[in-house]
Amino acid sequence: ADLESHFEATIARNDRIEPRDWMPDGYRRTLVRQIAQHAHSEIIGMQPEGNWISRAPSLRRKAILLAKVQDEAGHGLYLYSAAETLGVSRLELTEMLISGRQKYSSIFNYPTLSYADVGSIGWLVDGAAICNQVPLCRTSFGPYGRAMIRVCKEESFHQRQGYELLTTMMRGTDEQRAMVQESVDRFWWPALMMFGPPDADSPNTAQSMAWGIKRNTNDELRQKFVDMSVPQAEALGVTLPDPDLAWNDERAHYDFGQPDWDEFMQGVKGNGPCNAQRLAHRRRAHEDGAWVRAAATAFATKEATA
Amino acid sequence: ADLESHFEATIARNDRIEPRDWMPDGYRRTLVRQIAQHAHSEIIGMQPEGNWISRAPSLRRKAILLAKVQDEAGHGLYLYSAAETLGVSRLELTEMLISGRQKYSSIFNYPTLSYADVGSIGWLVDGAAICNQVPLCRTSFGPYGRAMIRVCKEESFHQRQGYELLTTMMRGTDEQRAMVQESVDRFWWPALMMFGPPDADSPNTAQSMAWGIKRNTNDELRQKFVDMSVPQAEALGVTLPDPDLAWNDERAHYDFGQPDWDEFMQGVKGNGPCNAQRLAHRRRAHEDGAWVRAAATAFATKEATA
Amino acid sequence: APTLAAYALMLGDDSLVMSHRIAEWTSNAPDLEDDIALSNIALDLLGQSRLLLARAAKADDSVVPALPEGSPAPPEDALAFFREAHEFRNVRFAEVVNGDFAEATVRVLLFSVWRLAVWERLRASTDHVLSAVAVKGVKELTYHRDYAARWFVTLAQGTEESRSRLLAALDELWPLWPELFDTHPVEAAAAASGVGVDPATVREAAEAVLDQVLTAADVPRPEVARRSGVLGRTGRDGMHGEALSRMLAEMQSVARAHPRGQW
Amino acid sequence: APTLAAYALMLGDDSLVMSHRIAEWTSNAPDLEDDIALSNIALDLLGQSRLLLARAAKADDSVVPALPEGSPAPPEDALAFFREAHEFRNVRFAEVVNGDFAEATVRVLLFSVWRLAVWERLRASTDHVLSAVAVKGVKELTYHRDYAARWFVTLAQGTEESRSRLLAALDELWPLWPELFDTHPVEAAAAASGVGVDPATVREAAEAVLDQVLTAADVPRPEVARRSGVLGRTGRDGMHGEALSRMLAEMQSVARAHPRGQW
Repeated sequence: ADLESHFEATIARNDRIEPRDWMPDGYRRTLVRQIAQHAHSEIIGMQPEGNWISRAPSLRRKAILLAKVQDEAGHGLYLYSAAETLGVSRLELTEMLISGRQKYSSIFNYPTLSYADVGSIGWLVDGAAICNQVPLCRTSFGPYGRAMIRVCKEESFHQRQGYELLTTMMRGTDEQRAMVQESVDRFWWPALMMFGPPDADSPNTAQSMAWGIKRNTNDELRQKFVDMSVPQAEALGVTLPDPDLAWNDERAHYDFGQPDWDEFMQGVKGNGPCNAQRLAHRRRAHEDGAWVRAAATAFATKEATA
Repeated sequence: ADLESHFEATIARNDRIEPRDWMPDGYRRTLVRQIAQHAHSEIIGMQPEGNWISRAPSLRRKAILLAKVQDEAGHGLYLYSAAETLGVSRLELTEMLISGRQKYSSIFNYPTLSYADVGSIGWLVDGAAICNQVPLCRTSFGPYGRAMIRVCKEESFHQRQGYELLTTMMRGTDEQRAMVQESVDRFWWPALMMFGPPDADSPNTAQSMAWGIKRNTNDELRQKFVDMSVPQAEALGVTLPDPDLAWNDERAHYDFGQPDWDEFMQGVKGNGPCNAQRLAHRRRAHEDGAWVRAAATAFATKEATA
Repeated sequence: APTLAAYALMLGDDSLVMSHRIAEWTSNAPDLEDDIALSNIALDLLGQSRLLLARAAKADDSVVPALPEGSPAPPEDALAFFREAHEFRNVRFAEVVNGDFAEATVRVLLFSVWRLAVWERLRASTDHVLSAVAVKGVKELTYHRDYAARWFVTLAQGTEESRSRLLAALDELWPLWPELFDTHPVEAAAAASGVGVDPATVREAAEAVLDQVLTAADVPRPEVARRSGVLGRTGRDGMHGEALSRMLAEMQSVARAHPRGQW
Repeated sequence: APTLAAYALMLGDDSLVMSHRIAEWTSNAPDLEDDIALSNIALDLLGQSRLLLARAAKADDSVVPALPEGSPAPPEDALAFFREAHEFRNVRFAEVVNGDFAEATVRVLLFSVWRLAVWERLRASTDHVLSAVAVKGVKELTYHRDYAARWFVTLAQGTEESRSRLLAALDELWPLWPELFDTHPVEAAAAASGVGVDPATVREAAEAVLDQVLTAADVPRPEVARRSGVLGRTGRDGMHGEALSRMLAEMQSVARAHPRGQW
């Protein structure tokens, strides 16, 4: 009870819980799930953009894209390390991912179909991720919060690069402008889904907020993202594919329509357009690497005993 | 001795030896080696042209190329069947191929580097093959001779198609004409090598001719090929890359230079530009198919005992 | 004529893309007989696609993309080599990246069972070209189906490994099976006007044929949900997977590098 | 300046093609650390190639291919995306299709040992750009070599499987090792004029470094003959293997589909 009240007090002061501190089992479990899901999202998220590295249309864009996908691997690495401070190994988490027992963000189950998607993912997907993640820099668990600070800094950079790619393409040919519009049409709704279901359908939010693992509700963050994105879309010269999108003077926010939550649920259940492909890719890479990891372990053992 | 004189008499009459007939061991061994090498050449020969099926620049050309490569598989099939009448199985021969104990024509160790190569292979490589093979239609071993009749008929068709592709490309753009010339430059010498080393360096020719397995010497066939190809090259509008090429009124044949026999020997020894790749491809396809062949065998056994 | 063109394009793209995938097996099959059989299937499908793409272009030449200046490419090649991925109207099933031989077996089986059910009816098309394509195609597809069904039963009943590979392949392709029977507005219009067939109307027939094969192989129907599209759109709407644009990058490379070439 | 341009193009193409192959490992490596390390190597090589291609174009703009009308592609992109395979001057070693992680290890090791030996001397180039590229490159390549050498020893001494895979990879790439030290006339001229290095002159040094790694790993030098070229010509002459044109078909697909695009 002493431990528990110390924990509660730390949370109440908005101070950080550190790995050596006592924490409730539910807190630990929720954190592991959330950090792992976040780490998995970074790793799976390498695929949709990685799909275009070999086809990047200029060497400058190739370098930018390769570096970005590399950063995602880095984010995965920090986040798995944060999770490891809670007593689970990266290998365990990876196995949870490839067996489908842990999730990753459904956005990565959408295919990338043109080079403009690299830009849209930077602008909209990273943009939505930042809205979700900036509050997590103040999350109550120390290693997670510190990882998020690094991640957010790099994500903002990626978002600007994505937006800049789209801006450049909009200055190009008619086909390129059409490509950008088509890409934005495809990614707008999935980006809105990244904030999770409407608050009314999100039963875990309250507990997560109480624990300081989550700082805002899904709908609050979604609104923030829409408000941020509309002027950016205007500056870019693209139309967002939502007929209900309109400034509401009274609320001082944009009103907007609802994404197709049925499609969202299909993605969550594993039936999205690329779920099977993403997991199969990850599983193959992991299995192909097994003999390498085994060799590294065997070598380390030999070295240690030599 | 009776058997042997009967065999000799059959050969002398230019009649055919059939699988049930007695034959000397050396004859059988030489035939198996020759037919197997020929079959392997058809199968390995699928790769250089197969390399361009997925990139054929028109649907008509794609259909022609796909059908041609399919015919090569068919030729392999007839020839393995002919070899099987001599008591070796296709599986044994395939294993001899992928372990490198039996050879195939070195020409297929050259890479195909542009679509014009599809044409050059048809014109020059199939052309040379026909020169080699037409006499084999009269070879002393029945199943081999009959297989060759079918093969030669189809090869002539392929040769015309290859030449027609080159003719069409020569009517196209400057780049296409350059592509044809570059391709002919690359395939001319290797095509001359297809007739084997000069007669002086070809110790087995005499015995093979005595047995009616071979009907002409290497140099005779090479001369025939050159005489046939020069006017075709002129009609096509390409230059053959041999400064020594000139009509010799006295001989009533073209004089021509010698290919680089050192490079030829490198190819024979396994060090040609694509030897490793061709064998690795065949080995992988064979190994990937092992479980399928095992399933077919298991199923046949079940059916037979049901 | 726009409906006819759009409809012929859908069928032509199915055949073209499927043909390309099957042709990738050439020189890679488990045995020579299968190499030849698969090349044959690819050739039949390629032949179908050429007739269908030409029909589409003839019915409405606005479907043919603008070619680079001076390009002599005939309409079938303009359609095959100068469209972008999102302009292709094939079902997503056709474009999936190849797997092992079990996958090829299931792919050919499902595709040809579906296609046969559609084309048996398409023989009665009021368009003489489509009806002629279907008459010839039914014979070809019957051979494809029988070839694949024979292997399906063999692999199911062969070894433990072959059975498990077969079941895995079936689970992998099954999520795209329902999409084959979706009715696109173009298909509905084509059916209404008598030139085409609404695939939804042949689902029962196709399922019945498939069930016969499953039963013969002692394989249960998979319990895998259908794969969703993107914003409700799938292959017939030009919404494809990541595989198609990669496939086209390769397929179109020579034609596009030499747009004024004669081939 | 034509010699400088041709020489810079050779080095730039090596880096570009090698970078592309290594980048194919992204999201496919055995562990995250290796994914990051390999991306890093690919990025370093890509950076080198951009400087070198730009240098080639500046030294002699006749090496830059004619672009489709209205294309705003800068010289580095014109060179990367609008040349055909036979116009590339990279060594064949760089273009080989990727294998397993052992192959990646051997590939990076041999390439960087060779390259380091050349670039250590190239730092003294009379061309300030090449010398600056080499100064930076030597640091990068040292990291690449050390990364690969560490894995080389680990795999050689790890498990039976890892050792046998490593030896197989070494046998596979070894036939292309001697070609790295062939002297092309352009290299001879570049060396004579002080802008470049004749690779033959660094062979001994490179072999000595490699021998150290082989010894540490207890791996014997392979006994595999060199791979011959075609009519005596190899990568530096624009004579490549089948892999390069396939790689370029993919790499150039978007740039060529939108020749007037802004990126």
